[in-house]
Amino acid sequence: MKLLYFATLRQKIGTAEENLDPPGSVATVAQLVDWLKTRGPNYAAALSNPKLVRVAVNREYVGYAHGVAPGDEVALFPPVTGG
Amino acid sequence: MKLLYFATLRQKIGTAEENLDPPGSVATVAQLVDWLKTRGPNYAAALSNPKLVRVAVNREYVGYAHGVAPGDEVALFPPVTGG
Amino acid sequence: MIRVQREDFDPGHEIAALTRGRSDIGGVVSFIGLVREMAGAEKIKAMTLEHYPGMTERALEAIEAEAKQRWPLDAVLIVHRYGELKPGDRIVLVITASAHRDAAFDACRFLIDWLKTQAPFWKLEDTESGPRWVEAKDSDDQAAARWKAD
Amino acid sequence: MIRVQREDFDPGHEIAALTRGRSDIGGVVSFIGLVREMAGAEKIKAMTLEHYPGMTERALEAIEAEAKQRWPLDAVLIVHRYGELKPGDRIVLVITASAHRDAAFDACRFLIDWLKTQAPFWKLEDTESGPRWVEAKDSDDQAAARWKAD
Repeated sequence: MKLLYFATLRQKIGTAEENLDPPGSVATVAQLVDWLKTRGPNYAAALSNPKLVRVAVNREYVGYAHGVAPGDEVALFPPVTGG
Repeated sequence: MKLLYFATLRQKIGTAEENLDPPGSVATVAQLVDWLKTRGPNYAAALSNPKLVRVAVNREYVGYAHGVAPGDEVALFPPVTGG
Repeated sequence: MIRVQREDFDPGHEIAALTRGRSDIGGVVSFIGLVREMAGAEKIKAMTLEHYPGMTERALEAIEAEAKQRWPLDAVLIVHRYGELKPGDRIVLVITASAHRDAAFDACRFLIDWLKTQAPFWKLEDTESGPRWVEAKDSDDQAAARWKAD
Repeated sequence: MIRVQREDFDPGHEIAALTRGRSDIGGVVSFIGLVREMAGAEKIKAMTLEHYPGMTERALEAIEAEAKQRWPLDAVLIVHRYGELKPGDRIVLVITASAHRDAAFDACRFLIDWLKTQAPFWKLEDTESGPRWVEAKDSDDQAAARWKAD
């Protein structure tokens, strides 16, 4: 699974992109985020407030209940501030 | 008094501008319009429908109750269609 | 700022001139009105815009002043043409600039709505079946009226 | 049409390109967003716009499609920049063209409101007291939400 982080999340986690193999029990966005938080204090800090974490799976916005699969591109980022 | 006519009113009356001396009894826009209508069938036709006659005195929109005086510039025209 | 002119205008040039050297403007909204070829079911060949020189400028200035009083605007420009125009030609340009986009949008819309019902211009269309004065639209009166309820 | 680019754009050129040779367009509305020098009480020296290449284009195309479905539009253009910008620089351009000005105004405002809450861009301000990520504004969420009630 390809993980992408943007803006504050990228800075807090310390990388823009990584390839990870979450355990088979990770089937939804919510489970993925919970699993990521166990990977270190940087992840835990970046992902602590779900209000400040938006998720896109394969470049489409999704909610926390959305499924994730090994081949997916999953992006985590704060609320957007363009325009 | 300087009278100006625009658009359909100018075409119906047959002139764009004229200097007139209304009788002393003409003190308001309403009285002026009534007096103009007596000047000929072209005036009567142009001014017959008050909904289609807008008035400006000295380049400011006014209502029919507004006063008119000998030195005024009085313009009569249909509802505007710019923009 | 307002201008009433026979010549065409360059929207990009006007927008650039209004914002040049400014770093306090967050949003610029512009409206450009163009001559449409179809007037209802009829094709028009040309359009002549008559106006009331002297009063037109006063009316546009009054509308501009009203907008500046209602919204926090950094800059306003109204340019309105008169004379003969062809389908596709530019008629009117309204630009509003503000620190906040809602103010710029509201003011630009207010200006064009008011201009349509207040500025002394009259359109004579040269259609295939002859010349015809454009009639004022109820929808324009309604559009202008919505700003009075505020 | 949408474009995501590092380079500046020329609003006048884009408006002209969108309307050239067309005589069915009655009104063109454009919005230009600029970098403001003051971010609250702090002066900014520069701003860096980060985005999500690939998803940004998709999000803008989806927003454009939504606008075209809601309003009778003859043409739409969205241009959004990324990378480093200075105060006074152009960030975003939205142009809508329609036979009717109300449609052009509503669609333009909808596009910029949605873009602010949906397009994956993030602003990093370089202020006098150091770099700072811009936080999403409740007012932008509310502006976007007003289009949902329709």
